[in-house]
Amino acid sequence: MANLYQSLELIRPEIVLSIALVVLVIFDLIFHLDKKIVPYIALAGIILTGIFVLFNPQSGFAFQQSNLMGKIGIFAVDTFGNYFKIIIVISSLLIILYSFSSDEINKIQDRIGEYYALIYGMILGMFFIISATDLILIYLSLELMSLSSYVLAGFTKLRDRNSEAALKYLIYGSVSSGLMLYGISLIYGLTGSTNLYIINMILQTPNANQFTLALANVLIFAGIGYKISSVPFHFWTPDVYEGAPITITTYLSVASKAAGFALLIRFIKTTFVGFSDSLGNWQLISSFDWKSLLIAISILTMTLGNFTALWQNNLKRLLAFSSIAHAGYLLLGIVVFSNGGLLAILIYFFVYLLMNYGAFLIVMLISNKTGSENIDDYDGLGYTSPLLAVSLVIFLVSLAGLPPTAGFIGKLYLFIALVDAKMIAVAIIALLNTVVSLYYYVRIVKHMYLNKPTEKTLTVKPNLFNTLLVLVLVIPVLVFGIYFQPLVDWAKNSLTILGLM
Amino acid sequence: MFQVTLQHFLVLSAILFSLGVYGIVTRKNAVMVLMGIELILNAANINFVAFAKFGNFGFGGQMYALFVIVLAAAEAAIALAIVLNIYKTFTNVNIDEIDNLKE
Amino acid sequence: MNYYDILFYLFAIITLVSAGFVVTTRNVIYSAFFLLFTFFGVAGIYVLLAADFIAVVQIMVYVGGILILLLFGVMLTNKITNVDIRTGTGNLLPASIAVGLLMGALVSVMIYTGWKVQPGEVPDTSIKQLGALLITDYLLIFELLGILLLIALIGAASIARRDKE
Amino acid sequence: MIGFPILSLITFLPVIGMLLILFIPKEQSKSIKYLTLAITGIQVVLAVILLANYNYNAAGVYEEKSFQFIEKFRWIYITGISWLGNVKVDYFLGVDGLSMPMVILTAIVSFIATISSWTIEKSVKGYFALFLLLDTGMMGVFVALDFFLFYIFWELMLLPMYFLIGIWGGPRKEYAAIKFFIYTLFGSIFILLAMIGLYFSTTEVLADGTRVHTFNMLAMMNPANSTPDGILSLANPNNLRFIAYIAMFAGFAIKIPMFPFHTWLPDAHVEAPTPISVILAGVLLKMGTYGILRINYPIFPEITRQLMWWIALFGMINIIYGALVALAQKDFKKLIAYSSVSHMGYVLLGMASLTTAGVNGAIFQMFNHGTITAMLFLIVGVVYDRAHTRGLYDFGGLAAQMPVYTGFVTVAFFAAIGLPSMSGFISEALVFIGAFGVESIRILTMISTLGILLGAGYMLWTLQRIFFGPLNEKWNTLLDVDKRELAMFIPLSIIIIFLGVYPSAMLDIMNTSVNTLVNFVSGNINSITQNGL
Amino acid sequence: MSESLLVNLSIAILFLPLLGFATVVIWGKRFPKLYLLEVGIITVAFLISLFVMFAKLSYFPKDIISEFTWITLGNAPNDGVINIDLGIKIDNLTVLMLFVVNLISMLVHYFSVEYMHGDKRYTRYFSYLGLFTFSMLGIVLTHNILMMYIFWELVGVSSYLLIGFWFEKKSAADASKKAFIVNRIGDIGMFIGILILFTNYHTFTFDTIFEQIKNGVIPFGNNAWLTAAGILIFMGAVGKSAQFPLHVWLPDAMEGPTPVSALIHAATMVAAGVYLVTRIFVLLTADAMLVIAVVGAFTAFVAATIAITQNDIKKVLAYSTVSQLGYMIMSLGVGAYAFAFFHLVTHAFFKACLFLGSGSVIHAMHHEQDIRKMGGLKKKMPLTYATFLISTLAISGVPLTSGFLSKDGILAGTLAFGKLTGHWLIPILAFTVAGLTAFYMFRLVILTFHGEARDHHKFDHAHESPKLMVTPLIILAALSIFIWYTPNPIGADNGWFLKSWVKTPHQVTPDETRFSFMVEKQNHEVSKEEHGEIVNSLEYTETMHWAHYKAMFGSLAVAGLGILLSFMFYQWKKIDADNLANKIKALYNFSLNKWYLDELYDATAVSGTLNTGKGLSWFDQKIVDGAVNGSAWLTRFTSKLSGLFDTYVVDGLVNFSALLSGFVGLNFRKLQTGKVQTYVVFVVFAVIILLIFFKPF
Repeated sequence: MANLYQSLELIRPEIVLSIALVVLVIFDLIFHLDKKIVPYIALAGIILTGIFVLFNPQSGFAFQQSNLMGKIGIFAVDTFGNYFKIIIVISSLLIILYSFSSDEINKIQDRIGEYYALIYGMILGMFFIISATDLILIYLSLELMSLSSYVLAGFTKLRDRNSEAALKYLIYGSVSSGLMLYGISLIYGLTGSTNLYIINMILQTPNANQFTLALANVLIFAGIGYKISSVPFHFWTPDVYEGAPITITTYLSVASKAAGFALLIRFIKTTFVGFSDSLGNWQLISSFDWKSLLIAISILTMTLGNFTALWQNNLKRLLAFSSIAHAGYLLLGIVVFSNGGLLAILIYFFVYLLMNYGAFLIVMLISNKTGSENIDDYDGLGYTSPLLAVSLVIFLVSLAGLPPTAGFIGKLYLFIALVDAKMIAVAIIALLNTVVSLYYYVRIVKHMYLNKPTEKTLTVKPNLFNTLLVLVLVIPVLVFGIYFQPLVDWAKNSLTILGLM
Repeated sequence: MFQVTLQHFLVLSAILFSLGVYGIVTRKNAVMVLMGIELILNAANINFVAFAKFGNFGFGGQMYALFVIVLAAAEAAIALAIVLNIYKTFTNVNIDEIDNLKE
Repeated sequence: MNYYDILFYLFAIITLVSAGFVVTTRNVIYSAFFLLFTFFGVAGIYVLLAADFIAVVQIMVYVGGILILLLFGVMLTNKITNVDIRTGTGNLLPASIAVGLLMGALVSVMIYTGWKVQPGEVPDTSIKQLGALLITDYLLIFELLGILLLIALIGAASIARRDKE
Repeated sequence: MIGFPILSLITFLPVIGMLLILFIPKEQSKSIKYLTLAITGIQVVLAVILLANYNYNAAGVYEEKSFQFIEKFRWIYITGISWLGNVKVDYFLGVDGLSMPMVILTAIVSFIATISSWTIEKSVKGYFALFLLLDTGMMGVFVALDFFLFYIFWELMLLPMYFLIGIWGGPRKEYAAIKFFIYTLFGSIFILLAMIGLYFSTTEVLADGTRVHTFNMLAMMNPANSTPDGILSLANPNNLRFIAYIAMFAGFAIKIPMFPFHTWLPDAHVEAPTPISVILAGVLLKMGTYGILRINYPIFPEITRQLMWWIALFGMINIIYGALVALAQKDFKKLIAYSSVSHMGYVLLGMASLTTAGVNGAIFQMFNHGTITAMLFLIVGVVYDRAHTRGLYDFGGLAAQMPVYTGFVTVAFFAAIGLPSMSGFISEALVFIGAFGVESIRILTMISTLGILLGAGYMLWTLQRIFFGPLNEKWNTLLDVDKRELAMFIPLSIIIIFLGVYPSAMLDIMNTSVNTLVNFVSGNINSITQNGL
Repeated sequence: MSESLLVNLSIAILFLPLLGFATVVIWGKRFPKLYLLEVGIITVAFLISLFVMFAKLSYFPKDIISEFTWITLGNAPNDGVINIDLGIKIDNLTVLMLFVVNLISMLVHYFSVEYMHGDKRYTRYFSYLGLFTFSMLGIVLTHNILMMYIFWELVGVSSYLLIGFWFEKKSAADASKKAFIVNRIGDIGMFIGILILFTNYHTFTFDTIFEQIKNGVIPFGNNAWLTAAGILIFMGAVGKSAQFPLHVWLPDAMEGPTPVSALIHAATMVAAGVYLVTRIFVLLTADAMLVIAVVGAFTAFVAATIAITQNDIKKVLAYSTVSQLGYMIMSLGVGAYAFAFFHLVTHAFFKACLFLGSGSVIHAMHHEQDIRKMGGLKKKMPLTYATFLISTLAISGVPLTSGFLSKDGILAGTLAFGKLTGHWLIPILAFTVAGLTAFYMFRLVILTFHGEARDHHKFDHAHESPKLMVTPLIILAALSIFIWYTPNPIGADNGWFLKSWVKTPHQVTPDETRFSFMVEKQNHEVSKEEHGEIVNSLEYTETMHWAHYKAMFGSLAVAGLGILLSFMFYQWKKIDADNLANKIKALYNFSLNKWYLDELYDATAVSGTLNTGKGLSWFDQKIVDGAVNGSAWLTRFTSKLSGLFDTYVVDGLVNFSALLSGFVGLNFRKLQTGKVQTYVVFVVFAVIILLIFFKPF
């Protein structure tokens, strides 16, 4: 166990998180009458974690296993993982800030300790998902995240729909992870290992069990696909997004999706890519046609997401379908199987974080006041609440991918990757989807500005804290739309996925 | 064919898995749906242990089964809690009646 | 057919038949009890697979923990006065088709795949090795499971407890 | 040359104005209006300064050093990702003879539209803020020389336009606004794709000798910059270049709007408030043809030559079809909208000729159509303000009631008909001269001349319906134009007549560039010297 | 006296009316007296033009050209450097036209001062006249065809404005629109003709073009294009000079004020077409000339037959104008260039006189225009009657009048043409028209001035017009006497007008494209001087001589017959006109209804275009836009499908398989969205489907 210390150094952020979790729980128990301090502990823990992620220059395998030549671990720390961890940290940070002003969360002050503890559970699960290179670890961390999120989805218990969301999420999630586990067991049977690198090495030798492998892959993809809510594993998404507290919805739409994507990318890149050439194109080993599968899935996902979103009247639900569509776009980044595509995903995800959080924040602030997420209640909001409405417009425009917002940059890099891979037809389908998506984003804009304010229209005036929060999200969306150099540079430096070669 | 081989265990696991899925899909009572999930996990566990033994993969498979059992316990706890919560809210646990969230 | 085989078929039949009842019987309580048999059957299979420790854990955790939990669940979610603890079924036909197809696929995969089979020495007991592995190679997972259980505890408690209205 | 970054100023001044407006309390609508007027006024002044310092002999088009008022600095430069090549986006502005007329046009039309916006009462602050944002977008399109920048400006004006139509528009404003939005966005996605394709096919050599992919339009025009393995590179034997050309052309054609992509135009025009119709017809439509001239032509010269006949065909269809449909309209504004379709057909026809006269005529027609149609929409606006109807059958005999107004109407209508002594004639004549000289499209040109007749038909018919005949007693209280309206009509009339009598004032600006463009696209200029940084 | 003085004066003549127009338009409302400025300006212009005419005719035998470059377009591959020049050319034709236009314009101004008195847009009227004068002078002065086209259109606009001057009358507004649009049809042809010339010669200047043709540069290397260019440019004249089939606008144009009719639609603008053909005469090929001759002759005939039955005094005059213009065109077509121009000038005076005379009558009759309600005005308006009669004699071709001279020449030309080419139809039509003209003109005179008053109420109030109106009549009538043009009352050949002022230019077209008789044979060169240059080849001149007396007597005979018949019908009532009309009712109605041409055009071209427009508009809304909306609908439809994906696809899939299996499971009906188990079913199906699709073999 000579490398234990080394391993522990590598997983410092996770250790910090765990400690923070424990501290949180203890404080929650100690100060059970006045829990005002708990959120700040949560906040501090995350900030600390973020610092550790940012200033963790090392990369390498933690927890090398004796049976794996002592070289490969089950936990890889690399820049790619750190990028996603930063995204998780930022979104967790934001979600805690959101929770400060969310009415739903403020109504359950007595259970606030559990709330943050569960969020910590999710964060830990996601951190492990991002870095795990062993299928069992992947499965367990996925479950850690899922179990926390099941509870969180129904956490507030304020309305029927919370409980219902939790139940649906639970059942759907359990089945999906069950399928995944079964797929993992098949892979284990085929290769004798659950470590992605070992599996990769074995798959590179020709083998006759391709159908079995395909079955296993499909089953595993069902588990991952449900996390990133790609069609046809998306069914839980709208129901749960609508039912869950809005902070959790936001969190699920970005953080857990980020973890899912990180997992998918690492899983495919590590397991099924033979080598990547000098131009960064990944050569798939021929055992399974991931490319066609993902193209089909991504086109289905974005199309279904966009078309269904057209008819939604509940904004949370609409944004749920929009996030399904975005999953489709993001899958395109994988589909090209190149570092260019990966770059696009990284950029897109950061942008997506900003704009989706922004949109949900506005929805939350409005819903705090009106108690409704119905699109009809947005009539004339542009006149009564200019700041929120303008910000929402900017976020929606960004989600639609129009310049000069960051959303355009995200899409641009995606299409650059697609064109580079000469996948013009797919690019055109995706672009046409963008046009469709515009339709429902603009519908919200229409309600806010083109419809007259009614007597129902309330004036929502955010306080200073919320205004700042909005600005914190709006400004980067606009700035990155015009000057995206730092973003791209950062993403560019985060492309390393630890591999054997 | 009666000679028990790896395949026998695997087929057993496959059928168990399918029964689990069947249970999940058909039962109305939420608790019984949870039972279906347990069957799936058991099926996977049989696989792990069987593969480990017949493939001589070491103790990894048993280890995994162990983990999965622990996980199943945790999951069952959470699930039961949620079901209880549902019962408090809806006064029944029939899944097909819990469909307020839909198009 | 030696004893090993006979035992296998015995356990297999116990497992499958009781599992079949679990997913088909209308009475929830019956269902839970059939699940007990299924778990026992699976434990027997583990024994046949030389995983004695796992078999023990299976019985302890599943039968002693999970099943009891489930029974609690049944009790708590059904009024005790309501003698007829029955449940309906739905989706029978699509479920049958889907599950049939799935089973077909799985079974054929299981049968026709050329699994790696390597005869090896079966150790007497696996406890020691498992214990060693748990704090070496699988230390991280072990710790993770600890956190998982903590979270499950917190989560289950927080969501199931009665709110002070 | 001028010591300050005048192009940036003229482009971003409105945005500064917009920010200022956001800080003015919304009750002070007067100050908002005057501020906007001042901003657009300064823009006109800046345009005049540009013109005063303009070198009439500098060609531009493909040669960076002969562009004028260049502002160029590194905006985005990403290195070290070898698989995409190094990425470079420049902040690169400049004008040449193709864009200079459009810059002037934009400044003038914006100014006039501001005056016309004086009647806006609803949410003044929002209106003028969006108006100024739109102004920046338009100006930016015409001065940008980096494709990426161009595209950003191109899309930038979508949203303000959506709001301006959607909030301040007529009864079916929502439909019109979304139609405009979706239509143009649909077009621009093709431009985006082609842009990315071009990006991959172009590398530029930097000062330090490294080759980088670039969005620089001028670099894209240089065959030497074409990468051999690029998707749209010249060396590529597949017909992707052709497809890209068509895609981009379609994107621009929607903006023109070219048959059969024109159907957003009548709706947008009818529903838009008057000043926005003015902007739409005056400037926005020009962006389509400008884009084709600026991008399609010099980047894909060989395909342009190949497709001349088709462009001319669509020009002809636009001319005839637009005019015929205009004949059947019952709504004044819709009629003008369809006349725009017809008039933009001349631009297409002239462009298709690929001759000096034709292309000069096309650009001149762009300018003239901008001023003339702006005036026509103002005219509709004036009568609509007073009568609240635009039905051609609802009026009659207004000439007796509003003589001065009728005078301006007559000027504008005859300008639209292409009456000699007014600017429209020169451009149409040049278009025909150019197009007729090309044998392949001679027949099309001859058919197109029917447009002159049909134009006279619908215009005079309208004139007669609304202004002649016995006065409809319903309207005997209508007032003649007031001072503010005179302030819009008089400058436009003067421009129209001045350029009709002395067209060289505008033609000389564009001539050198047009020649270069025509020579370049015709393949008469074979080698381009590598431009330095 | 230098050329530049002449040039400057000409330019002054050109721009003075424009100045007047601009001033009056802008300030006319504030200063109603500004019309006097306009009148003053035209007087000055007339005086200058008089001076210019004499100066040019006396001292400058050569043409004077002054030009500048208007537009320069640079060097491009297909068309080289393009220079578009503007300029003026002062030759004899120009100065004569300047004189005619300015004179009549001035007289009409004077006449209008009285005639239009009290109109609410009085000053505006004069400003329009100024605009017209400017445009017309532009046509006269230009040395290039582009400028010709420019002023051509401007003339059209001023005509439009003046016809529609009383726009409150719907008929006036309609007529103005019709005039403009019908003219535009011709203009398109003219424009294409111009395009052909410019494309080949890269210039618009007449002389340069002719020079190049003479040097053998043929458009597109094909003589057919040359013919086409000629005919197409002639189309402009067809429009403006109201030739068949585009003559329909001119009679309607009589809706304008009568002085306007006199100035524009009788004397000057409509003659611009003839002037245009004289300008391009040299590039006409034989085919083109034949077309022109036939069109002219046919127009003359059609208009004359219509004029016979018209009852509106101005309509009769309008059709006579059309008919006479046809004469001029025909004359050009047969190569009698000088006589055509001669007739243009003489016709301008006597037709202006006739129109102003009719204006005087109408003025007196309180805007009554129907000749059937007139009669006996001779006594009340002696001066008007006298001048009107003189002009009528002139137009009928009675000796001692100018009309006799010019008409006789034209008839001789047609006869000679018939003899030389065998196209006898043209002289036959020409002589028929001469007779018809005499007939209907005297019908007009008799019905208006002779006999008894038929509307006593109006008759009683009739009176002679004031001096300012009568004076122009007298001047114009005086100008209809032969003496101004030639000392010889029966032949103008040796008069100064034809002998020294107007000479027929030589064709520049290739020999093989000309009529053989118009090709100058080498040995004839010597004798050219002694025969003058009335026509441009000796052979033709000789044939003209042969035809001269035949034409003279022939024309006298038909004119006399016409006058006689007219008197028989209307003065002496020997023949009952109504009776005859009833007998040949079909023919009568055919004539009365103007050959039903308006109806024909309405039924075909006009409604055809309008219906096409309507059809296309429908097409635009339903099909083109419909396609867009259709795809939008499809999108919505698809989205609805996906929107209900959970309901119907899942459910449908399930139901479908249920039906397939032959089961009707009631339970499946209960499957609704929002049911998580349904979702799970779908996941299982999805796994299976994915497996099927992506199985690795």
